[in-house]
Amino acid sequence: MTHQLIQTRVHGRGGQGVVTAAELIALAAFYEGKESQAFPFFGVERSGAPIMAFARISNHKIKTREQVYHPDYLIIQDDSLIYDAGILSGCLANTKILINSSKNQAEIFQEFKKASKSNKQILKIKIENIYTTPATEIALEFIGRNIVNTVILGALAKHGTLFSLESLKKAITYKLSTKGANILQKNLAATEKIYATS
Amino acid sequence: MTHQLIQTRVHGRGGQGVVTAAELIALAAFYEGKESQAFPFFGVERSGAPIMAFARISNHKIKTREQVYHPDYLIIQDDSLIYDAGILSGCLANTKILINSSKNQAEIFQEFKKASKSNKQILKIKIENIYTTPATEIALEFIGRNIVNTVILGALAKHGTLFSLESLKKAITYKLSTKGANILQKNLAATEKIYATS
Amino acid sequence: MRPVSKPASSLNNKTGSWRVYKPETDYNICIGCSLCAKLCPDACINMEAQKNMAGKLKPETDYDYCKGCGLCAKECPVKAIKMVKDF
Amino acid sequence: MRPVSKPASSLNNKTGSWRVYKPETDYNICIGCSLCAKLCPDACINMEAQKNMAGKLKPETDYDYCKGCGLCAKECPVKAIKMVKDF
Amino acid sequence: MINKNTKKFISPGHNACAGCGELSAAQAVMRGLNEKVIIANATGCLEVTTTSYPESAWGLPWIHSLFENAASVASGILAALKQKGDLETKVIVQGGDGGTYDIGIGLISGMWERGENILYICFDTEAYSNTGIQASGATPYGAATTTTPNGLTSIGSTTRKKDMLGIALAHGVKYVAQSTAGFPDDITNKVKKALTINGPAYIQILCPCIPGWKINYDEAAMMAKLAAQTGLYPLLEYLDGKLITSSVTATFKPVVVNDYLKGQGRFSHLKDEDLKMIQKIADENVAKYKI
Amino acid sequence: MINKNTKKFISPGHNACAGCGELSAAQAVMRGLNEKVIIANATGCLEVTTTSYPESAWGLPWIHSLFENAASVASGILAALKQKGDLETKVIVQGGDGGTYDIGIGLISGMWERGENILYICFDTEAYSNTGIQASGATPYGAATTTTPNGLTSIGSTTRKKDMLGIALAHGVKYVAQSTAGFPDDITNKVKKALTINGPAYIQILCPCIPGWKINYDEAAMMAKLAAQTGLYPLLEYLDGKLITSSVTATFKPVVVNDYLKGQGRFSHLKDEDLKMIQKIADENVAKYKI
Amino acid sequence: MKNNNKQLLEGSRAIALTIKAIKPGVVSAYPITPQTHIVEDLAKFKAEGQEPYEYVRAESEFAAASIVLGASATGARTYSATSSQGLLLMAEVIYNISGNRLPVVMTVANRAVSAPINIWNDHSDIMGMRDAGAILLFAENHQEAIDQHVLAYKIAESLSLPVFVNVDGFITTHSYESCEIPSSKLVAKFLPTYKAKKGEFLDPQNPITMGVFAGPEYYFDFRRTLQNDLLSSAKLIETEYKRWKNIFPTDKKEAAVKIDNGLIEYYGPKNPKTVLVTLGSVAGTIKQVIDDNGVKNSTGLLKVRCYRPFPEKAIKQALKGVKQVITIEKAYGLGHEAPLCSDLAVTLYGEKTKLKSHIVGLGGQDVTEKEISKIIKTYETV
Amino acid sequence: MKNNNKQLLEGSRAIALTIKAIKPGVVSAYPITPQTHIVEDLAKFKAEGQEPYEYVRAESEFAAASIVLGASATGARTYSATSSQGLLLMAEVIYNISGNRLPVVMTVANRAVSAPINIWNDHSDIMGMRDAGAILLFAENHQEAIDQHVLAYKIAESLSLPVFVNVDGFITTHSYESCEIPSSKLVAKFLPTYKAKKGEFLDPQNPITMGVFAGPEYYFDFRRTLQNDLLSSAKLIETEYKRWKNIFPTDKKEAAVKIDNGLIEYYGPKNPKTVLVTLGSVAGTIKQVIDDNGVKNSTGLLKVRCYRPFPEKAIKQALKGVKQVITIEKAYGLGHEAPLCSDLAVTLYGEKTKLKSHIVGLGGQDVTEKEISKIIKTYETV
Ligand SMILES: Cc1ncc(C[n+]2csc(CCOP(=O)(O)OP(=O)(O)O)c2C)c(N)n1
Ligand SMILES: Cc1ncc(C[n+]2csc(CCOP(=O)(O)OP(=O)(O)O)c2C)c(N)n1
Ligand code: SF4
Ligand code: SF4
Ligand code: SF4
Ligand code: SF4
Ligand code: SF4
Ligand code: SF4
Ligand SMILES: [Mg+2]
Ligand SMILES: [Mg+2]
Repeated sequence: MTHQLIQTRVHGRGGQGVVTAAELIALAAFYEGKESQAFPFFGVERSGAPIMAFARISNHKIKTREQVYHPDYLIIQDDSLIYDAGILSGCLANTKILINSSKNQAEIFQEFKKASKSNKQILKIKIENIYTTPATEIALEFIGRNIVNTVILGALAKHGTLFSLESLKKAITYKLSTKGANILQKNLAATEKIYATS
Repeated sequence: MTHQLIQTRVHGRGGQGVVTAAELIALAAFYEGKESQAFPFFGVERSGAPIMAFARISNHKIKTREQVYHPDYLIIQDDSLIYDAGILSGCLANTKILINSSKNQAEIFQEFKKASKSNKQILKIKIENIYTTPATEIALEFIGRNIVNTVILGALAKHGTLFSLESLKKAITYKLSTKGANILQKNLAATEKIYATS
Repeated sequence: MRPVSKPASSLNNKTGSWRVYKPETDYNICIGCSLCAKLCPDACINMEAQKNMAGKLKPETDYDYCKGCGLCAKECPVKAIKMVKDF
Repeated sequence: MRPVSKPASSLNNKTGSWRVYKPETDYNICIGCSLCAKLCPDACINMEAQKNMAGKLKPETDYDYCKGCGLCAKECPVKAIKMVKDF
Repeated sequence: MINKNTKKFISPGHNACAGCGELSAAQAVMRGLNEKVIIANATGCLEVTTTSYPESAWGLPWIHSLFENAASVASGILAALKQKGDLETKVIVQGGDGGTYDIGIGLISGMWERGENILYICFDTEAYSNTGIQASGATPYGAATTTTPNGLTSIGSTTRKKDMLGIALAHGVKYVAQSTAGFPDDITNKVKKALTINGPAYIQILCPCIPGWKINYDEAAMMAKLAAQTGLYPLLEYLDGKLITSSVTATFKPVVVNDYLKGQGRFSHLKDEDLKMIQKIADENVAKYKI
Repeated sequence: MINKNTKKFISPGHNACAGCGELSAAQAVMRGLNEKVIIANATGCLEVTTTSYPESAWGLPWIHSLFENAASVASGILAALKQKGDLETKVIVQGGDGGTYDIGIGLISGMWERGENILYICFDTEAYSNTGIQASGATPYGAATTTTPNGLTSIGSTTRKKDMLGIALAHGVKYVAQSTAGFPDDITNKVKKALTINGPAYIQILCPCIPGWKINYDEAAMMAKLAAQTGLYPLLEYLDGKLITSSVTATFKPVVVNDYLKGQGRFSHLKDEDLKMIQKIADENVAKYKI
Repeated sequence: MKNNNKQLLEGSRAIALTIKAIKPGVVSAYPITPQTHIVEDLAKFKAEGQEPYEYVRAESEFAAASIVLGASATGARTYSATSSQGLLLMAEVIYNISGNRLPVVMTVANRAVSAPINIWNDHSDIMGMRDAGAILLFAENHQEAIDQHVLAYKIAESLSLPVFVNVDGFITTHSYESCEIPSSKLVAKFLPTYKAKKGEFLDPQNPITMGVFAGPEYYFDFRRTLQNDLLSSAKLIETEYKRWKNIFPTDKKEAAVKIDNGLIEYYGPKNPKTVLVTLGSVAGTIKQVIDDNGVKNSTGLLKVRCYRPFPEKAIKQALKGVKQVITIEKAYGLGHEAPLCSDLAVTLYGEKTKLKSHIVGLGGQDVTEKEISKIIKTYETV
Repeated sequence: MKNNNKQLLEGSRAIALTIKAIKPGVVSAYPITPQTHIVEDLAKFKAEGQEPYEYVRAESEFAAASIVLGASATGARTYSATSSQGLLLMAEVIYNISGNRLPVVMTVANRAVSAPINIWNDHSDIMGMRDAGAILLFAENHQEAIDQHVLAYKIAESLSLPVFVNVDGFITTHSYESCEIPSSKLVAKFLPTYKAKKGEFLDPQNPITMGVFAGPEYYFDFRRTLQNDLLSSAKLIETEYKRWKNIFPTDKKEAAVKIDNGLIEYYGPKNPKTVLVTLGSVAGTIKQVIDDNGVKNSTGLLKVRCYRPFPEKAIKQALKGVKQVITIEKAYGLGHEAPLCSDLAVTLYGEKTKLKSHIVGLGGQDVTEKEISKIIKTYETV
């Protein structure tokens, strides 16, 4: 078994469940027998402010505690974050980017281009590594609120190699168990839907 | 100039100015150009409880901070203290004892004998080193209150070799300066009286 | 190095990037009452004098800082402010 | 070794040695009202039953502890207690 | 009045939540102040969100030391001003309900006891907002917080709000007032009035907190108005121990508390009997504070 | 009642000053207690003079931790008893005026806010007696202490006593009472009454201090009686916020304050106008506490 | 291969669940980031009616510490948790708890101290309390934190000493990783129900006086006893840890781990030239760097699990013959050398080993593998 | 021969008179034995109308420290004093004062810490605060205390750092000995009227924000600066002390004194075999023993006047070639080695010197000449 370490960074806004998204990633992988780790980067900012969290998955015990500087996966919960200066920090040609947006791959790439110009940064990511998913639409349709943190992971299950839909559903079930059956079902349905349509 | 260190221990009760007595001894000697030091031994006891204080006089700088274990002079402000277990602690054949009492030398020695028997201690002091002085009587007569701490030192000036009456009066004058001229004069008069009659 | 900052230096922190919805004011409806400006937690509505408007003040939103909370819109007595998606 | 003491162990500390004046009660005057016992800060007056005295209590001063403050003497309603020099 | 040229004593660019009721109220407080002021601020949202180095939103001389000692720091400031002969500059303390009702109350009591000319302003979010909505002495009966969660055996907070106004009055504080973030002009006016008092003054302002109360970003002012309208948090002013103004006038028609509670997530678990209990508290207030 | 066979909860052999008013009052408190009691005691004369290792005067389970935290320690004791299912043992806090009015007040406020079934007894010597008579929040106007000495530019303490009873009442303390060391039976009875209360109770007792007040060894009770008789320190009882008993009855004839002040060294420097000020305070009390 | 009892948990949750299994009688704490999640979880468990402990809401850390002091003096098993400013505010109470020999257990979510105020991790808070008379354990990860909390109660109650378990704020308290929580039944096997000894707690049946005043004739003896008991507790920590891990084995021993007991862990090659010595979570990052260095690596890691008492004997032995020792520390000793380095100077005094300190990660600055590598390289070339 | 400006004064009075001569703007303190006499004297001076300082009665040490913090932040020269429990209660504020770089000067009348409670002298109180970021000076006697208070303000205000002068409770504060108080005029020559720098204090003319929140990107820098400033303050302490003693010479230099500067004093023979290292008043008793030993004596005394920053360079140099160093300390390092000994282990690390600690005088136990002699003898025969 070769040493395989996959690092993910999740970007979102305070109040959108960014840390939960990272936790779910780690949890889904954990259910598949992998070693995993998730942790937040906390600032002083509050509800509405951009924040991020990290997840690591490996087939070895994860010992390091440093933050994720070169993510294999970048998850963006809200396309308005594209203009945030730090969003692509450490992203390389092979970084896969999953973004909640009703725009398509090409449009998003254009946005990134614009943003990196205005931030005076060099754009290293590749257009073919961008995946867009309309998580907000689906969340509104299925859950009735713009809570995309579980939903967007359905697309990750599809596009990524981190975990299966089943493991994700198991993770969501565990995490939302205290919220009542109704909320849980809606979330699972939304996740399945996004998986199916991604 | 040979190294000469004279150590004094004052016994009295909380509220009777024991520490002031030690201070006055040091101060009177200080006025004579000697080096001196005074300090209390504080316990948790309150007004009425037996307490003590120390003074050292020397013609050299006094460096040590240890308590006085073998006093050259022992001053007892109140003859009811004779039965206190620790009162003669460290007193040797050459220790001079000055005690406020209306009793005489022989009577006091008898009391000490009785006390040391009941405390199961060996009596090392010599009768000829006991000086009694009726400080309470004189204090009541001159000051109107049973405050003997200044008064008794008049007898010390007479019997001891620590300081002169003049230096003592200077020390008392300094110490009582904030108490008003009246109180000061009464104290000085009492001190002179005791000096004269000792 | 002392833990001391210059006054009003938070102006360097453009919190407009937090916004998801954006308040848009319809000046035809607005009566210039200043309530929105008084309530805005981010002090980013300025009531500006307008020419030829007989002292009627015009609320100008500073989008560099507006976080898009919608408080102004909710409290405007004449509903002159609308929140619109900002991207 | 713990900073813990046994109850009522202060009885080892005979504060009677503090005394300069000593309270002496004239039982002929005393009416057994207990006030002295109630006020004594050192709890060293005990009101004891007396034989053939129809329940009249007798204040007994415990000189092992009495500090000679004179509070009992001062407050005794019938001035049954006198403070005398104790040596 | 508020325009591009106004000197804002709290500038934009701070990091408080979008729609924060505490910052909204603080802006109203600032409009009551002038430049001859020094502020000592306790730890809490108002402090953390405004002073992230190297940036600060403050336009007045301002200091934060600790969570619990703002009152004493203010006493020190006042002493230093006095000693310099500056009798003009007003010293102001700002603290949250946690810093005021709980951890700071001992030092506030000391400050009041010294009878110093200091204005204390309490921003009452009814919880420790800054650390994630734990219960404070100001948390009302029935509110769920992270340390008084509702659950099988718990209705949330089981204690009522500490009567800080009463405590201030018992300390002989000269001017004691209460307002809410729904009434910015009322806040500003009370602050202005307090500046004219020579001696201890205390103003307490109810500040709805977005994540704390579980309300929408745009609801702080609405909730703060309802709090006064139900009688749970009336607008009040005491001078020298006497109630001189109150929103509970002879003609006051209270809104039922449910209208206030139902929109707040922190109360969403309450049952009818709990609502009745809270209505009783409101009714008691109405009786107590009627003018 | 007090005899050789009585279990004394404070035994002889402690080290308090001869004639101490605080210990005299404490003995009266003890006579109100029974054996199902645990005491948490703040630092101060009552503690220092009774617990010099290896000896202790206490006959009840008793703990001293710090100067300022006795109230919280009591909360912990209560929680432990509750958890063990012991609902019978009463928890009592004892503190001096310094530990109560000043350094401990924050923690007392917390205890009261929790509404716990704890009886707090304040032994008010009107100064920090244990450390040599410095001023506390309970030091009355005009009293000389070592930190508020009289002098060319000073009449001694310039602040009035903090209104601790008022503060307790503002906290909703169920039973609030006041007594003085001149009335041992009154103290004992109030303590007994307080034991029957289920909830917070507060009793404050004026305790003349020999070196603190500069009085003779035998004058503690006399001074304590005069304090009540002048109206400066009336005997009071509040239940659920209502004054139920008071020594200031309709027929109360106050002694003039000078009769009380003149025998005390701490007031010996006062001038006529100062005496008038103190008389005014007494008069205000008489008006306030008349029943 | 996989341990099926493992769960992926937030560090705070893992600690809260462990405390629940330990069954304290009285819990009291005051919220402060990053300790909050632990006490919020305990409040939640209580609100759900699951737990019989008393949960006392304190109005400050000073009160919280005093409340557990009072409860402990009344014979209850107690728990508290704090951080940074909260720990400093408790200072006077902490000295009092140890002096009164009360077995209070507390979690410290380590965080920087003010001013300037900063909510992130370093060890300045606990280092300021290292002389306060409490036993101090440091956990690298969730599993260690879990084990150390169980151990803490065992030691505390055996020796009547407070024990504080240190976990890195955010890094440990707010991160998710897999770990195993012992059942309360298993815990009970190791840690019997707490019963304070007769005559040593507040008890109407046995009315002792606690917290006495001790004059110069007695005070020194109390302190000497405390110091001796602290120093000799190292032995008990070692044996009890071993016992516990026999009852509750969770992870396979890795090859790189050459020493693994309650006091220290050594990770690395057999005869290292250089050893980094550290406390807490940064050990993980160092291990990663050692792993990545592969065979050419001549650097080892000594992780100090028990910092007070400082396990002189164990450390001296582990570092025998090592050429250089570098401490990786998260606190300055303001005005002199850093604490861990000072402790090692005492321990290695007279040895030939070179000794240096490196301060890292203050106020939450991320400690990267690169930074560690760089430190190692600097010394490899010496 | 005799210095005619000398007075016989109680230590507390000597300190209070010195503070008066220094002319602080704001004084605030809370009474605690054995600090009380100092602040009572300052209250007395004020009541007599002699002094223009504001005297603020605090309701706790936490408040007192916060009051001088606030006053200092407003540009006033401030003074406070405390002891033992009071110092511990101030802990959080003290860290805040140093972090905020405020030149607060405080006297600490060193006393044992509770539990058990004890009001007498040892150094456990200040040792618990040795990492709090304040400069710590220790005085042997009244004259040193006087000089160090003047020096303290000079250093504090030059470097924006708090300075605490430590005097032994009772032994120094309550004893009477001869000493000289500098006039306020003389003090002013050395210590100019304090004027806080523009933009560094609370000032309506220049409305800065103090006590900010610093994230991980900034916090470390603040700490690093603080540590560097503390370490480099040793140099200034040395030069300013020299300047001051030139302006204000009080005592003839004794022959036995071979080194005498603001950081340390060495007393004893030229090439000692053994050196005792200590802090505070016990140095006097040790000197007495050395004197009494006469010519046969091969033991010297190194008195550390400035304990934080720890003057590594000066001490290393003074102890060069010494065979054995014994610290005489009044505090345990609970759970490990005593503080002064640990500091010396760092300082002498790599040297051949033997190092041992002796704890004496805890809780006011009298340190006798006999005890010191015995310690010396033990090592003389090694
Ligand atoms: C001694 C101490 N304990 C705890 C904290 C953590 N803390 C900082 S702010 C805060 C709560 C603030 O609540 P509040 O005063 O109500 O202000 P808000 O944030 O709600 O405005 C807490 C618990 C701290 N900084 N210091
Ligand atoms: C934190 C702290 N500060 C100061 C002290 C010193 N101290 C002990 S008792 C006391 C005064 C006690 O006064 P009070 O509470 O009125 O009790 P009293 O002695 O008058 O009965 C003081 C200042 C202390 N022990 N702890
Ligand atoms: S949306 Fe909110 S932040 Fe923006 S202007 Fe309106 S009130 Fe201010
Ligand atoms: S609240 Fe509405 S009407 Fe008033 S100024 Fe603002 S936009 Fe105009
Ligand atoms: S007070 Fe007087 S009358 Fe009453 S019992 Fe005592 S001695 Fe007898
Ligand atoms: S003199 Fe004082 S101590 Fe003695 S019995 Fe009377 S009241 Fe008690
Ligand atoms: S948590 Fe509440 S009080 Fe704090 S900034 Fe957000 S809304 Fe405002
Ligand atoms: S100082 Fe006062 S309170 Fe303390 S023991 Fe003496 S008389 Fe009693
Ligand atoms: Mg709040
Ligand atoms: Mg008192």
